Amino acid sequence: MTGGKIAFASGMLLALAGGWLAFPRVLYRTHPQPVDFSHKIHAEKAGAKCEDCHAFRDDGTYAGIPTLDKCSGCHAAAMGTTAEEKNFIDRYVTPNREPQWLSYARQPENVYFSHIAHVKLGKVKCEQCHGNEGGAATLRPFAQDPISGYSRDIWGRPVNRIALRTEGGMKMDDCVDCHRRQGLEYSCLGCHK
Amino acid sequence: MTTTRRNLLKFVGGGAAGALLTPAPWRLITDSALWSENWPGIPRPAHGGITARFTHCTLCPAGCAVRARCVAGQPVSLTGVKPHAVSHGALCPWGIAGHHLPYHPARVRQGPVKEATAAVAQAIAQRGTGEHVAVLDLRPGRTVSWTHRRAMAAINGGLYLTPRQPGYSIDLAAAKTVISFGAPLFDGWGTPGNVIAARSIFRLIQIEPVETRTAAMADLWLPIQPGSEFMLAAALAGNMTLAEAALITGVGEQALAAVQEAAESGQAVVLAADPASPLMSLNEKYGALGRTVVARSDAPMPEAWKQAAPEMSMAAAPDGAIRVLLIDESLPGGYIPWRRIAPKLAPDAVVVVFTSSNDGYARHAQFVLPAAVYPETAEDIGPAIDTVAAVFRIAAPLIAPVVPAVDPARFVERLAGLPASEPLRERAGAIHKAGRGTLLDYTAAKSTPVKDVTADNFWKTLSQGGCWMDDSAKRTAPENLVFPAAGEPPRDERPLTVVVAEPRRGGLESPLMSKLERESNLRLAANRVALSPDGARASGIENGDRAVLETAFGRLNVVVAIDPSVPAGVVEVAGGPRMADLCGGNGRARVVRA
Amino acid sequence: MDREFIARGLQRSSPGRFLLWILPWAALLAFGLYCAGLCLAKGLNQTNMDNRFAFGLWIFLDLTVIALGAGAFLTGFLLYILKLDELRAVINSAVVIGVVCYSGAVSALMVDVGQPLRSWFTFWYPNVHSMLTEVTFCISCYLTVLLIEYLPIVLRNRKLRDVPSFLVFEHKLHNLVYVLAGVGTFLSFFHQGSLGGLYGVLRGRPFAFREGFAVWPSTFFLFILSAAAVGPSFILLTTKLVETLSRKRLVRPTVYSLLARVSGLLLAVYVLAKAVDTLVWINRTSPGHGFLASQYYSWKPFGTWILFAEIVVFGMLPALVMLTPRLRAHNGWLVGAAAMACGGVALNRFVMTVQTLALPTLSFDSFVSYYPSWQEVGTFLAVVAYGVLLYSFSFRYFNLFPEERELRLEAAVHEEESALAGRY
Amino acid sequence: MTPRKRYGMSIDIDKCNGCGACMMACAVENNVPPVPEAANDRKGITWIRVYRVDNHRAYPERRTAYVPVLCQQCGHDTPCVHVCPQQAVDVDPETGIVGQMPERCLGCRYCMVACPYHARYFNWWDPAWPAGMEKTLNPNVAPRMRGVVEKCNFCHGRWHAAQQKAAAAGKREIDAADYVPACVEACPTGALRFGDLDDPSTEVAHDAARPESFRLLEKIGTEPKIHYRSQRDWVRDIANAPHPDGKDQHRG
Repeated sequence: MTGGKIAFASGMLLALAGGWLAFPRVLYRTHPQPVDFSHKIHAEKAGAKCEDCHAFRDDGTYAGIPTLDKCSGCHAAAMGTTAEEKNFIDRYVTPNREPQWLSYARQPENVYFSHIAHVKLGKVKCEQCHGNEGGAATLRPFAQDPISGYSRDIWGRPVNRIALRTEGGMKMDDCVDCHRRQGLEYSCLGCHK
Repeated sequence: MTTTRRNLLKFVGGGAAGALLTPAPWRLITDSALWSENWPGIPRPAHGGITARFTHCTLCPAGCAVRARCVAGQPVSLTGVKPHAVSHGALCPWGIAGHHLPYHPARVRQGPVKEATAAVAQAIAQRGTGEHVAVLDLRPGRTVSWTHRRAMAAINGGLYLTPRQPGYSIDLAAAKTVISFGAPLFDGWGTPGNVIAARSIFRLIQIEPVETRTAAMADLWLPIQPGSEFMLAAALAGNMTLAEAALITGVGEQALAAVQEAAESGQAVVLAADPASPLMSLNEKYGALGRTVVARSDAPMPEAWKQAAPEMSMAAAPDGAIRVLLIDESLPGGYIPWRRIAPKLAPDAVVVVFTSSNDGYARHAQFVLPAAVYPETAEDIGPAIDTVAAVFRIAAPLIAPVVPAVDPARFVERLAGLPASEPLRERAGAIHKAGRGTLLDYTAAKSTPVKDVTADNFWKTLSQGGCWMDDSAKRTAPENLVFPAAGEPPRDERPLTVVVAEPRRGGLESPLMSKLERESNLRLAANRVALSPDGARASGIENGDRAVLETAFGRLNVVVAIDPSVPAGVVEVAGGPRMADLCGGNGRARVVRA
Repeated sequence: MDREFIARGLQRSSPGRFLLWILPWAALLAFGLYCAGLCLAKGLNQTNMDNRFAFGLWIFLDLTVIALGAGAFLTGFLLYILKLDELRAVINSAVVIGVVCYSGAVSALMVDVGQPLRSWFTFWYPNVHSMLTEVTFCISCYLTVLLIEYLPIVLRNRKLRDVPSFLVFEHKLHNLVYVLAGVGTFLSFFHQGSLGGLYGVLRGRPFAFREGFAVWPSTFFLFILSAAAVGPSFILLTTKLVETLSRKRLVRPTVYSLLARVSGLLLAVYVLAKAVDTLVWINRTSPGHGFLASQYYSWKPFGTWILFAEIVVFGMLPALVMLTPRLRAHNGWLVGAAAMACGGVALNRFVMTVQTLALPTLSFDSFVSYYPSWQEVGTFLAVVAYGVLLYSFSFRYFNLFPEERELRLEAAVHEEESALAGRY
Repeated sequence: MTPRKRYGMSIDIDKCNGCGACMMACAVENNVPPVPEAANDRKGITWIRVYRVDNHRAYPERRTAYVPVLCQQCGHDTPCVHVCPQQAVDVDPETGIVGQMPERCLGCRYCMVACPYHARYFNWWDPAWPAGMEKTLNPNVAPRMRGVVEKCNFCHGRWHAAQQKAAAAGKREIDAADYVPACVEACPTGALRFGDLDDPSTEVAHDAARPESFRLLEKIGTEPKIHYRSQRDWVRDIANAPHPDGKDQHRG
């Protein structure tokens, strides 16, 4: 009889360990960014603010990650001595090839999100949703859920979906939390398209 | 502990219970639901900056002004330009989805260019005396048409052939009563916006056997016996009593009297489905010539261009004498049935067609060369029947050519040994030199007199989809307006009269037209015909049955719709090249169950 | 091997004969699963449903099958709550029929929805105002209840009894039957009702729309009544069928008589209620929405005959037969009446699902028709084949009819007696 | 906060010549794919569909009118909203627009059964555009997937764009001229008008109050927000329940 209990318990333990420890690790597929860009250096040395590179277009739409010509403006030739910069210039600037940046914050196609409404009308700071990305010295790897295809930043972090405190973020729950607090939650199509 | 089957089962059971207490299964369930948002095959629209660009639609001679909403430079939707003096911001359903054409799956994507060039050159070199080289231009009046004409003038025995042209313009704004013999006023006759804008001014009397869209919008629709239009015209002209006409046409005598009264009350104009129809001669009686039916004016052009071959109708071309026929079908136009062309060809004739569609002359030509489609190329658009003042508007290309297309004008130019030219630019220069008219700049939403614009700016604005419009000149009666007498229709024992209820120009149309033709029944698709309930019953046909439409010239597989609004003895069809080859205008037909 | 699983004292056909019976059904099931697989892999374009006929054969199947499976809850209710002890003879069979009907319906539904991967959304983001939410919750809960009720039947299998813990578990479950019967009745009430409500709430379909009490339209109550009425009839029919096919007596005639009485009584009440409801609908509800009831019946082939058939031919008539002791005692009348009652409910479900959708709502609509595609029919047949198979296996290996053994002994004794009587 | 709107449309049937420009503009705007060859008029997706209606007389007395039918945006007891089991359909209290969330939709099609206007469409096939044509998709509207229901939402992508434009200008309230559905914009005859029904100064509110104005199936009590009008008696009769006579029309 005890044999049976042991078998049951060991099966359970194994599953628990697999589900809690191994699963979150294998769930996400990580990809390195094409260039190890340092937001920190650009903020400190070049004194760049977020909107200097992550700009709005004239029509109010948000341009997202800057294209290569923005980078080439300064980095036509090496400004520093780092290998990463040299690499960037050799591989992208000189051949005029767009780096394939992987966007942490890319929302699903069915999401309508207006940066300008949040920044200009809502006075929301970039950090409130994106975290302190602007102060990071290095680009963390891009983690993607291979089943849904969504970035880890916008879907399912932490994996157990238990958050001890409500934090800024870019998951639907985060959006809904904030909108609900401000009484700005009306309908699905308010934020979906 | 021993490994027994029971223990193994317990182990699995424990595992299952444990797994349920971890996020893994729940996460997999939610993830798979999210996967259904992104599963393969759902395209993602491209994102980017949104801009507006302007052009003119080349799908028909109306040449409506078009505003394209572009995302990262790619047009994603088209609307009219409002306010606009002629097109009034209106677009027809074909025009609204014109930006899909380059991607049409049935588009002609490649062709034997080298072989065609060699075959043409050889045929020209070897042609016998009295054998001709001819260009058939389906959309005469364009600037490239002049290139064709100049090239044919340069080639010995060159002919420039066109479908029958109206040779006049209609000033709808000058009409109080429009008596239309089946002219599809609201369905492709003129410029949609112009017709609609003028609609509140005139009273519309539509005379045709079936209730088309135009008839449905008319103040008075006279359902007439198909083929008896000339009798009604004779009555209006006073050559027949109303009572006699009423008997033949099936239109009540009172209604006829009402038409006569309206026609004679002043400022009436008569329009016909075929702009060269003898019915148009009634306009003389009503004094519409020079008032509503006016001379066509062309935009100025370089003097040198006047050295051009004259326009010739297909009927006038000599029989069996065309050795090389080059058909410019790059823009759909008035399709001439192949049976009218075939007798004109020499026995070993070489026929080359420049087209994007496999539906027209591509079915008959030896060499089918791919042509560019709207909105890939820069070209101008011939005059519409309802524009009175001369216009010059350029369809500015909105996207780079999707397939390696052959430019028919360049092909013909080279053949004639003419130097490569930029005819649009030359003509723009000639217009600017004439110094008349105004330049409409859609981007800046303003119009400027030409004399206040530099030649460079004039060209720049035009090439970005601008439009030049002549000053309104004094209306004059069209010259040399000769309408042929009505001919006797050939005898044909087939029981049904073919009525083209759905005008269709041929050429490619957006795949989204399925919304109107298959996903709803708003428009009659090319492969469908409509019969009256009685007519269908007589042929033993039920709604949706496959059938064969049979005429003196051939057979076509069709699907039958039964429609009580179709009169007995009539089969309603959609126009287009296939139907034109099959029966031309109002032929006789039989519908047999397949 | 096979022998060991068959209960002691029961006679079952040889494995070969059983296999012969199973094979065609298994083939049908395989074909049906292929059809269902096509619908899942390629999408619902495999069906002949369309935007106007958004519900088709499968919804009709679900509604009918769930009505027929109502015998499970009603028998449980009558046996455990109202203590009609004779019904113990059919309770196991009723539970199996219930399991078959409900699991079949749920499987068909999974194929019927366009995005089966999202079916759990109904539980996670339920819209409490939707009748379909009510249906989904109650059906899935009740299916769980049925499976729990089914478990003791399985565990009492001769071979499985060898495992002591199974026996203990089975005993514990058995103590739960009263609770389960109560819960099952409650859940069944709601989902049978909400299946009716499904159509009754459709304000946009005046043919189906009914007024009612609180949030429930009258169809809610009519569906409960009609399902309860035909449940016993269907048990009666299946039992008769199994008796014929297996050439055995399974229950005593008094049980049939009781089932028929219950069925007849409920059917009579239903027919009365339905008649009143129809009158209210024709005279008040429908005209109130601008729809004259007469126009519904002017589209061929749905004439007033369908209303007459539903209420009189397949309602009143079988009810009268089943309530008349003399007719009821006659096997032909009894089976015929039960079959008609079942047919009547199927007809009612057909009218609610198919006629509702076929009728035009806008003045420029046309009357539309619909024929299921072979993929739809195949999936439908898969549910039937699955039901036959599950029931056949249950009948072979589990003791579905507790009286079977006694009846067999009695028959043996009787035979001996008559043999003896013949000798002397 | 911005004042609430009750967006609606007015349709002058007497002006509609049935050209179909609205249907094309709608499909272009909302990324509705063309359907496979196998589709017919009951399996396609046309958020707005122009029906041919007639006066039930025989030729030559027969007369035709064209009636564009889109989601009628029912304002009361909206039939599709309360039947959806998983809240994929809702009414925005700010705009009155009935919204459909394809990503939440299970594809049960109960809402289609509930809708008396047949204005809801199911994706029977995977969406498929001819190769290259996907470049012409509108980024303001997400393409849907197979197995879900979709319908007109008054070009909600345009509402988003108008909001974004207002936000860029630092305003919370959109400019009415910036928010016009594609069908209204495309209608060459001006038969369609769009605006806030609660604002008496708008053309639609004025149109809705005209004596010849009517709504389809008004008696079932769902308060649709599409107001039709016609001067012809027989056309106004289409508001009512169907008559069985003269129903042998197949091209409507």
